[in-house]
Amino acid sequence: MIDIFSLSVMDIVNWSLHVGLAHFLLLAAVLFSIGLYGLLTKKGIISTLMCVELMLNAANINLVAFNHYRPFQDFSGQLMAIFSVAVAASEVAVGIALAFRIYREHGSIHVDELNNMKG
Amino acid sequence: MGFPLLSTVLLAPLLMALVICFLPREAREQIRVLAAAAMGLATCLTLYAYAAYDTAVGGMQFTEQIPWVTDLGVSYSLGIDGISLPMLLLTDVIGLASVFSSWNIEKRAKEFFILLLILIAGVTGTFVACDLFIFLLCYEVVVIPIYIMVLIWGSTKRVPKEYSGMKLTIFLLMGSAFMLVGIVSLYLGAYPAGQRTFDIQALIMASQMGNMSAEFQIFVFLLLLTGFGSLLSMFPFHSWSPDGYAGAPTAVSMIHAGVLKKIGGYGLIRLGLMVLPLGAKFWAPLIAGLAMINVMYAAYCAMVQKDLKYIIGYSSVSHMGYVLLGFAALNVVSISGAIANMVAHGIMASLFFSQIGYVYEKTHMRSIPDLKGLAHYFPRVTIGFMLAGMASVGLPGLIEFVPEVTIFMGTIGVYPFFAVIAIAGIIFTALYILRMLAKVLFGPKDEHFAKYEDQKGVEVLPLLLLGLFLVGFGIFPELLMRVIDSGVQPLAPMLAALSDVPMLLGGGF
Amino acid sequence: MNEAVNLIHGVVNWGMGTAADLDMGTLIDASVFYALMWVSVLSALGVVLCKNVVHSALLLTASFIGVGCLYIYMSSPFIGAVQFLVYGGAVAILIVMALMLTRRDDMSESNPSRNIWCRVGAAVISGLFFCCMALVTLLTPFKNVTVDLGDSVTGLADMMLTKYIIPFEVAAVLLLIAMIGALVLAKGAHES
Amino acid sequence: MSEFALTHAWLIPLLPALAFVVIGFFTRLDKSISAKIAISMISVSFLLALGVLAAVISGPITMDNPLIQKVLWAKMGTLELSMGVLVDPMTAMMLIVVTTVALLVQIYSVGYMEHDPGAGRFFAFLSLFASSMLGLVISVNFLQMYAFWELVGVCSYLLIGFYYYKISAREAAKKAFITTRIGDFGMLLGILLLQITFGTLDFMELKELVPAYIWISGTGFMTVVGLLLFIGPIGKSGQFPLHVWLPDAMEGPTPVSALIHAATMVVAGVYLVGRAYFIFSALPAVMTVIAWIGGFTAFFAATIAITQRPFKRILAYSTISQLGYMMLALGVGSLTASMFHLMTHAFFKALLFLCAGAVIEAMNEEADIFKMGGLRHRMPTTFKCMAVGVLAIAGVPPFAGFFSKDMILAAAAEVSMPLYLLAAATAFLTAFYMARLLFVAFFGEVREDCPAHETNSYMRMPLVVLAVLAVVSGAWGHFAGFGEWVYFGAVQEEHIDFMIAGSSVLLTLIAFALAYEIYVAKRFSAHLLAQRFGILYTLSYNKYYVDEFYTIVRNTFVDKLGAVLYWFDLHVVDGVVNGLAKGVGCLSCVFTALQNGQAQRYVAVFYCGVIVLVAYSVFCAVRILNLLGGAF
Repeated sequence: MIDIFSLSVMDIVNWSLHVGLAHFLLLAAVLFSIGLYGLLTKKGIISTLMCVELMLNAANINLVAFNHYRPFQDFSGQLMAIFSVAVAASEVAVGIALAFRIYREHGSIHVDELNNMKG
Repeated sequence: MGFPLLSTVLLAPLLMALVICFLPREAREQIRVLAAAAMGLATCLTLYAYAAYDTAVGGMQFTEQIPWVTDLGVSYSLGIDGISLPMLLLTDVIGLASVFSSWNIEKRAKEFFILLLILIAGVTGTFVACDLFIFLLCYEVVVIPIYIMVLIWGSTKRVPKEYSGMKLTIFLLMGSAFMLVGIVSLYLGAYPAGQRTFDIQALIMASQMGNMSAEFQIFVFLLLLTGFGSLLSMFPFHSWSPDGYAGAPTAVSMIHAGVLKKIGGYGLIRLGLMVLPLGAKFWAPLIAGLAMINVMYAAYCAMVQKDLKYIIGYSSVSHMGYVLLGFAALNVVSISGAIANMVAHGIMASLFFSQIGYVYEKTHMRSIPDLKGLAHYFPRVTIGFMLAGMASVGLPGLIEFVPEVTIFMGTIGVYPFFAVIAIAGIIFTALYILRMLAKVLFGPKDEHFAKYEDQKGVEVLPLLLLGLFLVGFGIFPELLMRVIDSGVQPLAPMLAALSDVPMLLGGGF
Repeated sequence: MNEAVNLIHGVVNWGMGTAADLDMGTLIDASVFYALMWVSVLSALGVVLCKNVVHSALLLTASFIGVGCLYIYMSSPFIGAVQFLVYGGAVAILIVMALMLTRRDDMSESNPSRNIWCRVGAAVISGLFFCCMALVTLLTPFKNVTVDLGDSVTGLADMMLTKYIIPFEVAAVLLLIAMIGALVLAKGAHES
Repeated sequence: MSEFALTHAWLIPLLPALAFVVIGFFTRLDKSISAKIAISMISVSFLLALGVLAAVISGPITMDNPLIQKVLWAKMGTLELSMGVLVDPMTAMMLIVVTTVALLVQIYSVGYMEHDPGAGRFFAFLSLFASSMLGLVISVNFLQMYAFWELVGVCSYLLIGFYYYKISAREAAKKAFITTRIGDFGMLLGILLLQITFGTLDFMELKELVPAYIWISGTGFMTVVGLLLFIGPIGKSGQFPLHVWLPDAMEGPTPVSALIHAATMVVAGVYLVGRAYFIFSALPAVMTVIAWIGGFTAFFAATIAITQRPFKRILAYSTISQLGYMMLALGVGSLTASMFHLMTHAFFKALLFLCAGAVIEAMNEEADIFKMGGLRHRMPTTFKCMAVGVLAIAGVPPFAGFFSKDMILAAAAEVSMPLYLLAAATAFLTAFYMARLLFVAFFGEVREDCPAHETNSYMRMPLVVLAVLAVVSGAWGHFAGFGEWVYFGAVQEEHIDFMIAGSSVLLTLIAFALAYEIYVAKRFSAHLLAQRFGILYTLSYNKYYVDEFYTIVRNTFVDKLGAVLYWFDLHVVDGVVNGLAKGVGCLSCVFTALQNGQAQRYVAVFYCGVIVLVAYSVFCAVRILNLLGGAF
C-alpha cells in the first residue's frame, strides 16, 4: 500500500515553499498541457499557432530551469533556449505566412476545413 | 551438376514473363504463343524428369544448390522426390492447359499472360523448393497475381469479383501467416543458433534426432495445419474456395483448384508429417473428423448450387476431404492415395474449369437453369464435362478411381467410422455431378445455343492434354503410383514407429 | 510496492530541508515565483479559453512576459530579455498583424473551439499528459544545486562564437530562409 | 486354337474396348464402318470365347482348378492391385452368353439404328458395354470386379441416356447410375473390409483364407462383410429395395435394354454372388437373406408386371422377377441352378426384348400393348420368335426356361417350403403376364390404324438365332450335364423331380388358359377384375409407390438437408468470416477516424501515443530508479 496519508500537510507546504527545479518543470508541464489543449481544440489556424508558441515556451522554461538548477559549468541550457527561440521565431513567421496563404486560397483559416492530408 | 533442369522449369515462365513485358501490347498473337512455348518447354522438361526419375533410388533427384544467405542458412536449393514430382508434373500440365484456355482473352492480354506465368512459376517453385525460405517466397509470389487477376479479369455472379478476390487473397494470406509463424518456429526450434537452416532435409534430420519435443511438434503442427488447412480448404476454412473460383477467371480457377490447393496437402505431408510426426499423430483424429465433414458437408452444399463454378468449388472441397482423410490415417497406403488423389483432383478440376470457362466465354452463362442441352451444340465440351464428371464420380479407367480406393483401403482400418461416412460420399458425389451433367448437357435442343461454336483448334488442347492424363493415369495407374510410392516408401519406418505411439486426441472412431 | 513508497517519501523529503529552513528569503522567493507562475498560467489559460482572438493574443503576450520574468528570476537575464523582445514583441506583433490581415468581420466570436466532444477529448489527453509529466517530475529525486556562473551574457557570447558557432550560423541561415520563405508564401508564387 | 484362346482370354474384353476407342476417335461419324468394326471385334471375341469354352470342356480346367493370369496394375507400399484373367467353367459360360448376346444385339442394332444419326456413338458405347461386362466376367479379384462393375454402370448410364435429348431418358440414366451407386457403396465397404481383414482381394487366395477365418473367429464379422457385399448385387441386379432403376432403364434404345436385361449389367450381380460364393455359402444368415430377397423380389416384381401396360415395362418387371429367381437359387445353395437360369434367361430375355424392339419400332414408338393387337398377322416371324420367348420364360417343356426354372424350384423345395411356394406362385404369375402380353399384343383384331410391318433382315436374323437358343439351350444344358460343369462344392446331379416339374407345368398351363379366357376369348372382363381388386390393382399398377417413397426420401434427406447445410455455410461459416471482416472493417473505421486529414487529430493521436509511452517508461523507471538508488 502506498502510504500517501503519511505525508503530513506540513511536508507538502514545506515542499511548496522551497522553490526548485521541480516547480519549474511542473509549471512547464502545465503550460505545455494548456498549449496542447488549445492546439487540439482551436479552429483558427492562428490560434493554434499561438498554442504552439505556448508549448515552445514551456520547453524553453525547462531548458533554462535545468541550466539554473543543474548547472554543467556553462550556459548550454540557455544557449539551447536561444536557439529554440530562433527556431520558434522562424516557425511563427512561416506559420503565419502559411496561414495568410491558406486564408487567401480557401477564404478561411479554420483548421477543421483543411483535410488535404486525408487519404 | 549437370543441366539445371529444375531451374529451367522454374525460370522459363518467369523469363518469358520478362520477355513479354517488352513486347508491345498489340502483339497478342506473339504473346500467347510465347507463353505457350515457355510452358511447353517446362512441361517437356518435367515429362523428361518424370521419365528419368529413378524410382529405384528414390529420394531427392535433379538437385541444385547455391548458397544464398549463409548467415540465415538460406540456400537456393531445388530438388524433386516422389512426392513433389507428380505435383510438379501437375503444375506444368495444368499451367500449359491454362495458357491454352486463356487463348482468346481480349482484355489486357499482355498483362494477363505475364501474371499467369508469374503465378505458374510461383507454384512450381513451391513444389521444387528444398528450402523452406524459397518455399515461402514462391508461395507469396503466388498470392499477388491471383488477386490482380481476379480483380481485372474476374466475373461477378453471386458475389462481386472484388469480394471473391479479396476473400481468396485474405484466406491465402491468413494461411500463409500461420504457416510463416510455424515455419519460423521450426527454424528456431530445430537447431541451436549458429547451425540454423531452412533446409527441409536438415529439419527432417533434426526431427529424427529428437531436437524437437512432442509439445513443440504439437504446437507447430497446429500452426501449420491452420495454414495448410486453409489452403486445402479444410472445413471451417473452406468458404473461400467456391466464392473464389466463382470470381476468378478460367485460368486462375484452373491453377487454383488444380495445383495451388495442393500446396496445402503437399505442405502437410512434407512439413507436417516428415518434420513433425508427433504433431501429425496428435492432430490426426481431428483432421480425420474435419475431413469427413469436408466430404459430406461440401457434397451436400454442392447439391443445391445453381452456378457451375460453385458446384465444382464445393466438389473440390469435398474431394479435398479425401486427401485429408488419407493424410490423417498416417499409413503408407493412405498417404500414397492422398498424394495420388491430389494429382487426380487437380487434373479433373482443371478440366472442369476449362470447360466451364469455355462455355462461359462463349455464352456468358454458367448458371444451371440457363444452360441446357449443350450436348447438341458443344459435343467436345460435352466430352470434357463427361470425362471430368465421370472422373469425379470415381469411374475406373479414369484417374480418380485408384487414388480413392487406395485412400479408402488405407483409412478404413484406422478410422472406420469416418471412413464409412466419407465413402458414402461417393453416392452424393454421383448425385450432384450427374444432376449437373444431366441438366446442363442433356435434354431437348435449345435454339439459343445454336449460334455458338464448339471448341476448335487451340481451344481443344486443354481437353486433349488434360484428358490424356485423365485417361492415361486412369488406365495405367502404375505410371503415377510408381513415382508416388518411391516418395512415400521411405516414410514407412517412420509411419510404422508412429503407429505405436498411442493416440492422444480423441481416439479411433 | 515498497520501493514506490520509499520513492514517494524520497520525493517529499528531497531538496527541501526541514521546517527550520523556512526563513524570510525563502518565503519571498516563493511568493515571487508563485506570482509569476499564476500570471503565466492564468494568461495561458486565457489564451485557450477566450472567445475573442485579439484578447487571446494579448494574453499570450502577458504569458510570455510572465515567463520572461521567471527567466530573470532564474538569474538568466539575457534569455529573459530575448523573451521580451522576441516573444513579447516580435511574435506578438506578428500574430496581431496576421489576425488583422485575415479577419474582417466581428471579433467577438473570432476564436472558436471545436465541439464539446473534441474539447473533452483534448482535455483528457492534455490532462493525462500533464499527469504523466508531473509523475515523472515528482518521481525523479532532483537535487537542487545552484552555482553562480557569473555573467550569463558573456558566457553565452563565448559559447555562441566558439563551441556553438556552427549551430549559431545555421540558426542565422534558418532565420533568413524562414524570412524568404514567409515572403514567398505570403506573396504567392504565381503572383510574381 | 482353343489353347490360343485360353492363353489369350484377356483379348476377349480388350477387343471390344479397342472397337470403342477406334470408333470413338475415328469413325464415329460413319455409321456403317463403325458397325462393321464393332461387330467384327465382338465376333472375334465370340470366337475366342468359343475357343475358351472348347478348352475348358476338353482341358483340365474345373471350378476348383481355374486358369489364372495376373498383371500388376498399381502398387503402393504393401498394397498391390492387380488385374488378370480367371477362367473356369462359370467364366467360360458367361463369356459365351455375353459375347453371343452382344454380337446378336449389335447385328440387330444395325437394323434398329438405321436412321439414327448417332449410330456410331451407339456402337462405340455398345462395344464398351460388352467390353466392361467381359472384363467383369474374367475378373481375378474383387477390385477388378468392382472396377468393371463401375464401368458397366457407367456404360449403362451412357446407353440408357443415349437419347440424351429426351428428358425421360436423361433422368432414367441418372436414376440407374445413382441407384446402383448406392449398392456399390455397400459393396465397396465389403471389399475394403475384406482387404483389411485378409490383406488380399484375390478370389483364389480368399477361397483359402475365408473358411479358415470363419472357423477360427466365427461368422459374426464375415456376416457383416457378406451382407455389405450383397448390397452391390441388390443394386446391380435390381433386387427389391433398389429395383426402381430397372424398369426406367428401358428409356434407352431397345437393343440396349436387351443387353442390359439379358446378358450384361443385371446379371453382374448374380455373377458376383456366384463368384464370391465361397464367402456367401459359408454364412447361413446371409444365405437366408439372399434367398428371401430373391424370392420376395421375384414375387413382388411379378405382381407388378401383371398390371403394367407398356410392352417393355412388362418385360422389365419380368427381368426383375427372373433375377429374383436367380438370387433365390443362390440363396438356397444352388450355384448351378442360378447360373443355368442366368444362361437360359439371357437368351430368352434378349429374344423377348429384341422382339419388343421390333414391335415398338413397327408401331412407331407406341409402347402400350392395349393399343396393339393382331400383330401376328402383320409380323409373323416376330410373332413366332416372341411366342418361343414367352413359352421359354413361362417354363413350358421343352423350352429352355423349363429346365432351369425346374432346377431352381427343386433347389428351393429342398431348403424351404415357403420359398418354394413363393417361387411357384411367381411361376404362375409369370406365365400369366407373359401370356397376357402375347395375347393382347399379337392376337385379336388388327387395328385399322396399325402401321406395323415385318422388320428388316438385320433385325430378324438375331431373333431367329435367339429363338433357337431359347429352345435348345435348356435341353442342351440339362442333357450335356451343366451341373457337372458349373458347380460349387460338389457336382450337382441332374434329375427332374416330376412332382415339382409337373406341378409347375400345370400352373403354367392354368395361367395360360386364364389369360386366354380373359384377353382372347374375353370371357371375363379385365376391367371388371381390376375393379374387383381395386386396391391391389392400384398398388400394383403404381408399383407399390416405391418410386414416390424414394422421391420423398430424396427430397427430404438430400435436397432439403442440402439447402439447410448451404444456408449454414452461407450464414454461419461464411457469416463468421464476413463478421470477422466486418469487425476488421469497424476497426479500420476507428483507425481511419484517427486520420481524418486534420492535423489536430494527428496531434491528438500522437499525444495519446506519447502518454502511453511515458506511462510505460514510468512504470519501468520505477524499478530502475530504485535500483539506481537516487543517483540524481
